[in-house]
Amino acid sequence: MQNFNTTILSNQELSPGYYRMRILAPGFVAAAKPGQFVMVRVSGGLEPLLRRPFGIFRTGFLPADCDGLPDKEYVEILYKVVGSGTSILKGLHQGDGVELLGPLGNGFELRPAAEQILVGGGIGLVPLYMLARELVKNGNVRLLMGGRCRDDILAVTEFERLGVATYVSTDDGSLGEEGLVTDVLQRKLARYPEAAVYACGPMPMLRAVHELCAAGKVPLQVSLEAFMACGVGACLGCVVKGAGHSETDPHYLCTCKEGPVFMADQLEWDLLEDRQDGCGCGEDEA
Amino acid sequence: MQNFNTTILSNQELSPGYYRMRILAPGFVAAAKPGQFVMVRVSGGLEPLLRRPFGIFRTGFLPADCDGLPDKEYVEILYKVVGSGTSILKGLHQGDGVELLGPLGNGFELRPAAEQILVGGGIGLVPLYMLARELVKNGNVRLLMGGRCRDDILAVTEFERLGVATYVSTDDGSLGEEGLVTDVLQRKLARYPEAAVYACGPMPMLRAVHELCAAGKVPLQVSLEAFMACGVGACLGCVVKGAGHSETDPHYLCTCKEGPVFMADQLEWDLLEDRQDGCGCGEDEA
Amino acid sequence: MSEGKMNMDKKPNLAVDIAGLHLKNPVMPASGTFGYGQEYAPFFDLDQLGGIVTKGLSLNPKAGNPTPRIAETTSGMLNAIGLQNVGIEAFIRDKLPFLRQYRTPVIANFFGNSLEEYGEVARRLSDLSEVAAVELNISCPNVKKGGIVFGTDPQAAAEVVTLVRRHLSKPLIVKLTPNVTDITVMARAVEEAGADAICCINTLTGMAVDVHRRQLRIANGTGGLSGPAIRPVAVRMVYQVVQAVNVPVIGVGGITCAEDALEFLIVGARAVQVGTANFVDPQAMPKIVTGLEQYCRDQHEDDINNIIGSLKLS
Amino acid sequence: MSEGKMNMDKKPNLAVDIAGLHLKNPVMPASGTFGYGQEYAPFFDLDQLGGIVTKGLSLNPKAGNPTPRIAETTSGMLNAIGLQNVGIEAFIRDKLPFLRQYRTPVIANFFGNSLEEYGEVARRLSDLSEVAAVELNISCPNVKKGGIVFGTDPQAAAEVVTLVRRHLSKPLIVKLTPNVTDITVMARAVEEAGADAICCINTLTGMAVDVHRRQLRIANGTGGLSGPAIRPVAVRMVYQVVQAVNVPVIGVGGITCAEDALEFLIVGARAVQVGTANFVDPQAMPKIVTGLEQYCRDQHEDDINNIIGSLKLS
Ligand SMILES: Cc1cc2nc3c(=O)[nH]c(=O)nc-3n(C[C@H](O)[C@H](O)[C@H](O)COP(=O)(O)OP(=O)(O)OC[C@H]3O[C@@H](n4cnc5c(N)ncnc54)[C@H](O)[C@@H]3O)c2cc1C
Ligand SMILES: Cc1cc2nc3c(=O)[nH]c(=O)nc-3n(C[C@H](O)[C@H](O)[C@H](O)COP(=O)(O)OP(=O)(O)OC[C@H]3O[C@@H](n4cnc5c(N)ncnc54)[C@H](O)[C@@H]3O)c2cc1C
Ligand SMILES: Cc1cc2nc3c(=O)[nH]c(=O)nc-3n(C[C@H](O)[C@H](O)[C@H](O)COP(=O)(O)O)c2cc1C
Ligand SMILES: Cc1cc2nc3c(=O)[nH]c(=O)nc-3n(C[C@H](O)[C@H](O)[C@H](O)COP(=O)(O)O)c2cc1C
Ligand code: FES
Ligand code: FES
Repeated sequence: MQNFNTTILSNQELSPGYYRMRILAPGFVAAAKPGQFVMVRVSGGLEPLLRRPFGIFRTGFLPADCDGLPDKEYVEILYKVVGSGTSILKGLHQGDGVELLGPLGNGFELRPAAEQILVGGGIGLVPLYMLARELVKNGNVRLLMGGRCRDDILAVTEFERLGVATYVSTDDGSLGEEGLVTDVLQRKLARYPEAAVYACGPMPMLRAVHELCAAGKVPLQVSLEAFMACGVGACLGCVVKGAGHSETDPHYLCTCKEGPVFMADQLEWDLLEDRQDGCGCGEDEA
Repeated sequence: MQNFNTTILSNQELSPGYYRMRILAPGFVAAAKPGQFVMVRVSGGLEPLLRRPFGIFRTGFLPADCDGLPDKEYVEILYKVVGSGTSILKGLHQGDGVELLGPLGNGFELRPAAEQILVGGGIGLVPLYMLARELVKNGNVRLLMGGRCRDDILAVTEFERLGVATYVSTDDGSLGEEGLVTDVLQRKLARYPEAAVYACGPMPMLRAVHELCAAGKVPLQVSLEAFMACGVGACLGCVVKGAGHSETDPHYLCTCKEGPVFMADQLEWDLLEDRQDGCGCGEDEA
Repeated sequence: MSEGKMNMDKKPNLAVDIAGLHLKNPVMPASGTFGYGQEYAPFFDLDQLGGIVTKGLSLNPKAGNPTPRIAETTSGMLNAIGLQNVGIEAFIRDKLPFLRQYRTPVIANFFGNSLEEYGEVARRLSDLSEVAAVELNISCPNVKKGGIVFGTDPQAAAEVVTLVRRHLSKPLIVKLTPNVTDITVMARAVEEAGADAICCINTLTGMAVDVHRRQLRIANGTGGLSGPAIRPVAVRMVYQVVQAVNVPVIGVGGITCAEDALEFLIVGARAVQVGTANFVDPQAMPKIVTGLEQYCRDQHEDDINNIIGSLKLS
Repeated sequence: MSEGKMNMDKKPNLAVDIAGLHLKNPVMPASGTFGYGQEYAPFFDLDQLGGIVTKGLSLNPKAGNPTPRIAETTSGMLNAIGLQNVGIEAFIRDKLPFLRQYRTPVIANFFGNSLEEYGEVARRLSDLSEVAAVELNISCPNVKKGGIVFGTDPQAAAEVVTLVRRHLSKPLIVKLTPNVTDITVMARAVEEAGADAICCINTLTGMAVDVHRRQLRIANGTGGLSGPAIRPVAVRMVYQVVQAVNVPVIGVGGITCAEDALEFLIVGARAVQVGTANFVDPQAMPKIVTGLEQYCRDQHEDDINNIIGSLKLS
């Protein structure tokens, strides 16, 4: 965990409204675990004030500029432009400075399982790539990737290159199968009842995934989002309702520190709010 | 007077810390008078909040992109990087959007005189160029240009190209004569007692110019600065003390609307403050 | 969908009524940030506004405070103009004739340096057919005598409102200061004393230091903080006042765009005023009017009055 | 140049004394924005700080408010954490041992849900050798029972301070809310009741609306506004309190950099606290310490104490 005052290596539009930014981050490759995130300061000024949280899509090395120097480590984020912060972010260029805090939070627990099923909804795909990179070492990995339309389907080829089997679905059928990603999951779970599932996406999707997994007694890990101020467990602004939470006996978990990845049974699903706890994509549905 | 939602045509460093920005502004050439200014919004966001006032250095035409279209009108500002707003400004590029309000304020009154003497201190040179362009049509124009060091001496060649005789002085002698611009003025006034003087620069300089002109009974117009919020006479934030002002019988003039150019005898010189009323360059002396 | 939901072909209704005033839309300038109207006339047709609120008037011309009078702060500004104004005579002679050409109601903001003066200005304004309503500023933090006491003490506020009410045959809007422990106490006091509407908030008292010179950045010492920085405080107080009184409330404080204005309308303000944002963008107000219309369409509402006070409590 | 003016080779002195506490510099975190210290330890050596102020403690653990608890506003943020904390037992067991490794004084911020609880927490904190001083929060706007009354009523505030004072054998800092008409009344009341120092300001009460959903953006309804947006209000109140009392004053509110901190020191604060800025830049505080040192050099002062209260009145 470190605060980097660093440089943007590239910033490109992936599909309409989605960008991929590569940022120089020495030491990040060894430090970052699948499912962790970073807090990015999108402007050197005070407006917008707070850093924005983004999942780590992947880390990697670039060849050094000269022989003899170590390779350059980078971290990559994928982001969807939704508001003021991400609008500023998309306007930044190679060589611009940026402040980056991370890697933050816990990551996915790599569960041994014959079949590993990753479920990504839109930008919720982000934390699954590094996870897939690890999981392919020890078994079959499938990615079920859903979105509203084809623009929301990102980086699938990169998963395929890892040897992941991918299944794309869109609400409008503009890419892959027409329908919900959870319909695909239902079929896969029927076929691979011994699977372990890892999911990230809008809350309605996560809720459906949880119900399917709970019904099938399949272990599920989910990565949540929450409004965050500090990202390090200091402000207590980002909590979600933990299992057993009730109004009279509240039980909160800190998304940035105890999450963003939770075992499904750590959470009080009936009380999770679509408004905050899902991934940003759910926002638009209101 | 118009609010332009327009485009930057170029933005270049002139000398260390000084920039020249050319901004597309249809209709500006006919509208702008020597001595007027513009309010520039340096960021589309809310921080910094207020627009920044800048003198109009010059207006002009660029050839249109295609035959048959009218030429493109532009306005040019020269600015010194002193704080948050001007730091953002210097980072803008050709093609970036910018909001521009103007032309604002009154301008110089073109006094018929055999000898026209313009006195500029540092960035205070700005409003004098369009003035010189007018005055050369009817007489001898001399520019006395002073600065702390050679970096503060701007655009003198452009005045020479108009046919203006120029006299450069710097405090450290790094360019032109070593000494104060007011020493030069004193000599010139001794030689041309019938001159009219026009000055813009830091308050200590303006005060000295005023004293010389008053002693020689030479008509003087000065261009002042003040902290401004609206630039159009609505907020009453930018006032300066007018002639006859006293604490018991206050008399304020609005710099943006009744100025920024004043006849020297409109002002209560003893009560003008170095802190606010001079041009920005004086600031550093504190 | 309720009956109020809209037919997409129709222009949504933006008109609101405040204390007998009919405004074609709920957007007006905040006093002191729009001069006497003329200053902004080059930038848009003033008839696009719901109302025109003029700079605070006193009986006699007032020269205002020493300089510097303004300072920029983070997403805000401090001002201590000291209520400089031309006085009621010059207002009638030099400013009103210009405003007469518009069909938009003129709301004259005013204050007094004494109780008597408050009454006298009210009486003079009452006679003017061009003035549709008056806005009584009991809350100016920059005038050292008078104002400050009326604005933070419910009894004093009630007294001045009662007096003004007696001299006035027009709708009376009373403008409150946020620099109080409980704004609902003030709101109820002025409502009982006869206010037809309440406008809040005026500026928060603030201070800024030039650390290089170790001097205050405003000659007056303190100044009034305005601009987007204060919006959350303003929204909270407007919400509280709406709950506390029955008269309509006009929301002011940090509005820069339609979304900002909607925060106030949704918590129950019947209209809004835009202050500092006029300096940032002289066309801020017509843009807000357009934005409100678009919002109504997006929300499938054919009347802004359905938006007002429509906050869902979860 | 006075005798205090500096020899350029010497490091300027940044140490200040507050109510018997010796701080190596005047910079500390604001309670609730720095957890219990450990959260920020990866980013810099906590011994670079003048003091470490911990999250507000109550007798028993407190779960805090429903979500959403925070919302960003223009150059500020709203929070309604609801004083979630681990309670005094877990603080002693799990948090203090970590802090023991530093030489920096620990200041424990606390509150009670009743008068008795205030006394009880004070008594418990009094026993802890690792706690150098306590900071009494009578001003939390987010706890609906208790707090709000103590914070805005001088009698109630005096009562709780008197009680706490009786149970305490350590320096007592009392933290004030800005949501009052006259903060000097509160300051004098707590000074008389035995406060050794005053800390101000806590957050301004605010509200924000999600206009698309027409819901409040904070589940609690209102939240506390913090960050650079509120700095002018904080500087003004610190200035007023410094004039009104004899005990040292700690300035808080919107500090993001050394210049911001200097505004408070120049108007007379003996130390400063940095809150929201820690979220914006986890290294904000060590940068401020360095910046203060540089400022002393630039101003040719060899002691920060010469800067404190050095405002020139023109
Ligand atoms: C752990 C975590 C990982 C995330 N990973 C990604 C990712 O990989 N790619 C991606 O595109 N987005 C991701 N998000 C969501 C992303 O943080 C928001 O979309 C972004 O902050 C919106 O900023 P904005 O200024 O553009 O939007 P605005 O709506 O203007 O933001 C306003 C405020 O709301 C907050 N906010 C808005 N939406 C969200 C949200 N869904 N979650 C948290 N805070 C929000 C912002 O931080 C800000 O404080 C992640 C969020 C979290 C918590
Ligand atoms: C009529 C007029 C004409 C001007 N012409 C020029 C010009 O041609 N070239 C040029 O470089 N500068 C000019 N200035 C000064 C210029 O406006 C300031 O240097 C600039 O606003 C500083 O902004 P900043 O954000 O970089 O500095 P900051 O110090 O960060 O600004 C803080 C605040 O102070 C105000 N401010 C700071 N200095 C001044 C100043 N001297 N005058 C007015 N407001 C100030 C800013 O507008 C802002 O509100 C002119 C000022 C006026 C009033
Ligand atoms: C420069 C300036 C002058 C003001 N003058 C007055 C005034 O004369 N009378 C008044 O009632 N309010 C006055 N105000 C307060 C505004 O009307 C408004 O209440 C306040 O600025 C908050 O709104 P804003 O954040 O949109 O600016 C003034 C504000 C500013 C910035
Ligand atoms: C997330 C958060 C939690 C806070 N918790 C406390 C608290 O527990 N006790 C307290 O006295 N103040 C608390 N505060 C108030 C701060 O200590 C500080 O007074 C306020 O935020 C203003 O300073 P700032 O603008 O630098 O943040 C909290 C503030 C924030 C933002
Ligand atoms: S974001 Fe601050 S505790 Fe999680
Ligand atoms: S800047 Fe507003 S009146 Fe001059």
